[in-house]
Amino acid sequence: MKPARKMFVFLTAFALSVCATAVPALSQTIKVGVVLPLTGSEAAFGEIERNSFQMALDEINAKGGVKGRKIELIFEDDTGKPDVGRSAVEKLISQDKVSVLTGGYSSAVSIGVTALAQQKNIPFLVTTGSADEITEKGYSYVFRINPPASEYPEAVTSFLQEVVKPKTAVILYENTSFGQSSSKSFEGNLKNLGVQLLLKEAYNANAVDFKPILTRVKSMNPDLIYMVSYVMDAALLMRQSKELDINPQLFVGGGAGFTLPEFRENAQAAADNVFSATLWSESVPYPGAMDYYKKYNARFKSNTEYHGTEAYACLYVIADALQRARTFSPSDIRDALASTDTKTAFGPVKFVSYGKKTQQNRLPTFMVQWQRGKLETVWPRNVATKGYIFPTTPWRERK
Amino acid sequence: MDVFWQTLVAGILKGGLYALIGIGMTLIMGVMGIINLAQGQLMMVSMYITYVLFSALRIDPYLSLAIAMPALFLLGVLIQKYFLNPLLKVDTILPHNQVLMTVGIGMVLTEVIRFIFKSDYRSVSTTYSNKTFFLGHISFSVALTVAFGIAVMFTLGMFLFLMKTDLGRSIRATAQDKEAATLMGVNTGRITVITFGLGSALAACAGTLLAPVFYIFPDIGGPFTSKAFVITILGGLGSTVGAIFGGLTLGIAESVGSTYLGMDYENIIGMIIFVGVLVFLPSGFKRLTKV
Amino acid sequence: MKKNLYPLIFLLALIVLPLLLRQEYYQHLIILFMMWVIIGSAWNLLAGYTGRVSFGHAAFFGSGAYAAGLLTYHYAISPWWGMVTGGLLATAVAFPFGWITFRLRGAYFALATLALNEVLKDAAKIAEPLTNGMVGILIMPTFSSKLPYYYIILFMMVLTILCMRLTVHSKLGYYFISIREDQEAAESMGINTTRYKMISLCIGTFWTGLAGAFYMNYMGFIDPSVVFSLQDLSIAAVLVGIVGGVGTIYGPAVGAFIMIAVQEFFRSGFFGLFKYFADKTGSSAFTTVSEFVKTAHTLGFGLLVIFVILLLPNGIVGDWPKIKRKVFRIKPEN
Amino acid sequence: MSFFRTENLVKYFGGLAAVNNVSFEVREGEIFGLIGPNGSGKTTTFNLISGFHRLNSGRVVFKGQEIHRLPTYQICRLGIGRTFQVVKPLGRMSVLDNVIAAAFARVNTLREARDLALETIDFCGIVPVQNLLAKSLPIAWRKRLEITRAMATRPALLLLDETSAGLNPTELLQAIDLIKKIRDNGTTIIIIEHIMHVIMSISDRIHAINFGQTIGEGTPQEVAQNKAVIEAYLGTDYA
Amino acid sequence: MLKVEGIDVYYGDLQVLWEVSFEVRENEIVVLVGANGAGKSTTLKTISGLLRPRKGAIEFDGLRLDQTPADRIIGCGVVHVPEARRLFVEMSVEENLIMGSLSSAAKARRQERLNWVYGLFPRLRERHSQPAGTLSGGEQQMCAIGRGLMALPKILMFDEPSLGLAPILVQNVFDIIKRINKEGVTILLVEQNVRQTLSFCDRAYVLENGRVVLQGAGRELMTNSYVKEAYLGL
Repeated sequence: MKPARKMFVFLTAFALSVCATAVPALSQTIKVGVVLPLTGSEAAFGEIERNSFQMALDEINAKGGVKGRKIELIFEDDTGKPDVGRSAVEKLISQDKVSVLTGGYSSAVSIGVTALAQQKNIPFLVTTGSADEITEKGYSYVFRINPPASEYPEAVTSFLQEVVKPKTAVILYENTSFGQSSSKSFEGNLKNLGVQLLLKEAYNANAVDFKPILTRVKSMNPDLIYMVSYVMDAALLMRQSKELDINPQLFVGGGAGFTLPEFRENAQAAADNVFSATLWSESVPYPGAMDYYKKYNARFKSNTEYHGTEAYACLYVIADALQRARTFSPSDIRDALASTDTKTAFGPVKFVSYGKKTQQNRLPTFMVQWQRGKLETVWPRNVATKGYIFPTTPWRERK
Repeated sequence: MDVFWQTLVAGILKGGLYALIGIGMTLIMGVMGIINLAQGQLMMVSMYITYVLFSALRIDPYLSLAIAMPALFLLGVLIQKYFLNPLLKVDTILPHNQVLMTVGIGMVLTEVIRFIFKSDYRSVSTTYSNKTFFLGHISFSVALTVAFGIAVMFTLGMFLFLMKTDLGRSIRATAQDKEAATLMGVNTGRITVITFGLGSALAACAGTLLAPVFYIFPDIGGPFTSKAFVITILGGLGSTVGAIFGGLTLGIAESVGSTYLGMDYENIIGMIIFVGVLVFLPSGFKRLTKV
Repeated sequence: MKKNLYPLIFLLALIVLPLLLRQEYYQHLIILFMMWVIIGSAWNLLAGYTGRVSFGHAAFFGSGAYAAGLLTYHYAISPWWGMVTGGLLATAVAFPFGWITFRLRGAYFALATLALNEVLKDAAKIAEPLTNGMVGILIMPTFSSKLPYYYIILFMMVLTILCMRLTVHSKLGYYFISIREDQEAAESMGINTTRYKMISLCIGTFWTGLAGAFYMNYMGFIDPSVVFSLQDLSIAAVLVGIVGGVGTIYGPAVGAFIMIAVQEFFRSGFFGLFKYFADKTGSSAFTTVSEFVKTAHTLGFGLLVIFVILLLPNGIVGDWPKIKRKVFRIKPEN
Repeated sequence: MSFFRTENLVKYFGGLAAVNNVSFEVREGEIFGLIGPNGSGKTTTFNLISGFHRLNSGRVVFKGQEIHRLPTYQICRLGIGRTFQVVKPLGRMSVLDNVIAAAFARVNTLREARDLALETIDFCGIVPVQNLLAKSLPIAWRKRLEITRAMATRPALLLLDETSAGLNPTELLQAIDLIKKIRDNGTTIIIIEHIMHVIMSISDRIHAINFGQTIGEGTPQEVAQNKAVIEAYLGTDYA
Repeated sequence: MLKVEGIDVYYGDLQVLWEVSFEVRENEIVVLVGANGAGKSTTLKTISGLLRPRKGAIEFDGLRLDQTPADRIIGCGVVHVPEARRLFVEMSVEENLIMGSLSSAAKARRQERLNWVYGLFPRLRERHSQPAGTLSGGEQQMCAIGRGLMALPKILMFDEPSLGLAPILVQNVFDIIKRINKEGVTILLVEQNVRQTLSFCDRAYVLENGRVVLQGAGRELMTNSYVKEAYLGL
């Protein structure tokens, strides 16, 4: 065969196979599109979320699916880039013809996707993207299960108000969308409490050395150090605080990295007594929380954390909505989602509107504390698993 | 005053590691006249080697220097031999084909590592990762201080090697005048290969020393590549002593900047110094220090 | 006429394509492709024709995107007005920068642009009151359909390519190439090399800024790490040029096509080919292969870059005669 | 008013004087030779005149205007063209395009530049190679291309730097013819040349330098008899 | 001893040497003269392996130099002192000299040779730790010659050693070359200083446009009118 003809045959075969895949299969499944960072720098969390989605899917389908029909998940990789995320969702909507969308890890990707979902009238349940704007645009097809970044510090605020009553504080935050919004809202909270803010400082994620800034913090001798950091930076911050012998009344992490097992592994003893705001840990008093944690551990032989729970809960919320939806058309599913009132491993889910936000799930946040290498829920009192240790023992007096 | 001294110490300790990365880059720049934009990625690979040795075989990072450095030397040799040297003969519109090739190599290294290890953060938590000692009120991280010591050792070693051995002299001679070096019986092709190997090995050394104090992920290479070329330019291209100056300067500038201006200014400061030196002191600090 | 035949056919195809291919997924990919043609061509004018390689084109892309975004964000001015502003702001950034750094030789200019990229990224992060920092800027999209965006970017792309062609075939083009080939000879031929390098930089950055402003309009959201991305924009722009062929009019178009295609091809597991086989045969091997392929899109492009630099140093368009010779003639008939 | 003159040119590189106090005057319409052994500072003098190097002291005056502070491209536009000892063809452009690029110094549209270029190409006799890539030319044609390119900028004064090095005897004769033709066409020429019988035969006057300093000036016959010149070329005990 | 037979040499596509042949016998001083661009330096570069002939052969003591890698040639005793000296300007004088003795045979006798060279050029001993770039022209030439001598040359090739030197220094350099020759080193010299070199060489070849056009004993050529004409255009 001449090379040109060989090429032609190959191309034809290829084109045919592409067409074949493009034709929707005549199955009775309900298609749910999931857009997650499966490659690129955020892939680690994309992976946990995908596993959790898969776990929820298997459970739901094992129980017979929804109204006798099975759910099918179609995962698409957004590689952490907004334009690629958009490609992925375009494909899910126009090629795979999904009836409902979920996923969305980074805020940048989620924001792009929400606009698209709204335009195409496909309901989109945001799993993780935490920028406040996501639910502030009045999009009728966009729902969010996790609280926005600005609400993470709520439990911390009540703890400060009732227990600590600090006079001075320092905020260090990573210069990301999440860090910026949540530190800003915490700054507002401090002002309301009448706490003097000595320093509010951003740093670029993955900085090697925090000592210069921590040295300055030390010289200010604040009562409270509040840090919004991801896990490895969090560990470095605590390690270097210990190295520099900085002794505020308490260290508080603003969620994100401070609750993960890797934080403890890397900070080692420096993790002890550190408080953190959190949305979820396996010890929170929600039915199914611990269950999910154990099942995940058993199935994937690795640890999970709140991102995974968000994903796991998301699919249950969608299944619940599908169960109640009149038909499986996107608009009916939207209506069903809007009237959601269910309980999940991530907490109770109900989409409400308040302030500028619409269709936002409202969840209480908690405070946890590392005590002898274990993460204990310490605040609010009614759900605490252990008493809090306060004030923090100075480094040199610890054994 | 403590704040200042602590800042300075942090800067110097960090600068030691930077110098190590810078020397590797500067050697390559001097001999080949190209900027190796995969320097940070080579360092990243060595961090993963250290990580694997530590987590699988419990080999102490300082011992794994003996494995990571030869391994990266070999990797560097292969890169130079099969990917960079062949480009010398090619005539292209842009004279930067070798530089662009290093970009491609950096990309592939990152992705291969990501393929194997995923994007997860890894760390090498040794018993000394968290240890500190105090001189007065100034704290010194044990691991960073040891790293600084080893960095100084390797820097000195490198310096002596370049000054006192025939191979070292041949490398310098090749950097200054390739043709004359050939006339003196230097196999300059082999020298470029060895130099790239050495440059990679030094990057490996920096990576391995950094592993216990920092953490590891596939994209860590990029930022260090840019630091490496800033250092190289600061030090005056191809000057070993200059690279040490450059490394310390960048380390101190970053520290002082992040203490007194703010941590998010850390990168900007490096870059502005870089452009400033590039424009106003085209031969870097070499001109100021005459070395 | 023959020279223009293929581009015209291609243009016609692009005009009618969205009417035939109703799937917005493909329209989106073509929009991205056309945006990259603009970025690549603009980069190519500076690098391929004038010989000044920029490693920091994201600096200009981002400036353009922010110009459009900030006008809307602060003054509620339509981001479409911001398009022109975007181009102009990018040029305004480029002008003093070029003035200072054009005295640098070869690769050092490239590194200075890279530094500019990083400085602007961090500046956009820090200048929170102005740029909203890392939270980014979100605007409501103007159109709900893809078609308006499609034709706008198509129009812009055609303008860009026309601009490049007119430039290259005029005094400017001759001067740019002279500077690239030998700056001293150019000076001795009466060419004010500094001025013409600046002109090249300004044209190149204007289109890049325009593409940035379009991105703002189209995607509706920007933040510093997205539009000032070293890896995804600056380096990608270089690679688009290299793969397609620097110093050729249509090289960047080919490069852009390949980049978008490779990325999407791998990301979607060869457009679902593997999944199709897996479903047909029920073999899990295909699923496994598919998983590997999906994670390897950047790797794939990286390998392609190495391959091209080693074997086709002038890029696909630049080395097209060589490819034709190798692939179509030397291969024995069987 | 003299056509062109240099006054006490001085140029140091490092501590070394590459050109030291060189003064000469060129009359309109003549061929003025500049000779001296290798490394004596001839090319540096050209670089000073054409603005590639800045003078440490001295003046360069062209048609009554001081030009030593002007940038190279302006000096070209004032009417001083030059060629390079190590030829600098714009390699990836065709010969025609090389010349068109130079012609833009005088005209603005592509059509005019093309016409001007074709005319110059014809004048300088490189029509046979005009469509080849400059980098593919043999040395003789490259040298000729350099002259053509310089001529396309319509210079009143042309600086030729070793146009005949590396040419075979036939090519040499052609080169000499071309140089004479250019002069007859009204362009004044300063020429650096190593092949002595070439420079002796075509120059109206010659200026000799060694170690950056003037060692003699006059007609070819005068210079050939000059003891300092003979010593510089053939060694001390020749004269 | 050294035999160059009909070599054609190109720079890329440009041919610069056409069928160049000549011979250097043991203990001779042979000169290649010719105008700039005649191909003298090219010839030397081809002998020392920096360039490769497309045609022809170069033989040295029965060894085919044109098939020996460039970096091995110095080890065979064929040493090239390049035009414009090409010292390693940022290295000290002594390091430059040491660079001449990289081959194992030369390395074994490094210290001894170093002393010998310093004896030959006391100025170099005075300046041994100074960077070579700071030397004056004459000192640089001595350093370059010294570097060549460190390599235990059997044949030493000089490319325009008088270039840019004041007349008194030129005489000096030629005296040194004669002295080296007396010590048993064969000399191949490329010069444009015709009169002086022709007066002390054994034989000379005249190159013009990449071809050998004339050859003969030095004194003989000195009186040849062709040489005079080629050089002074008389």
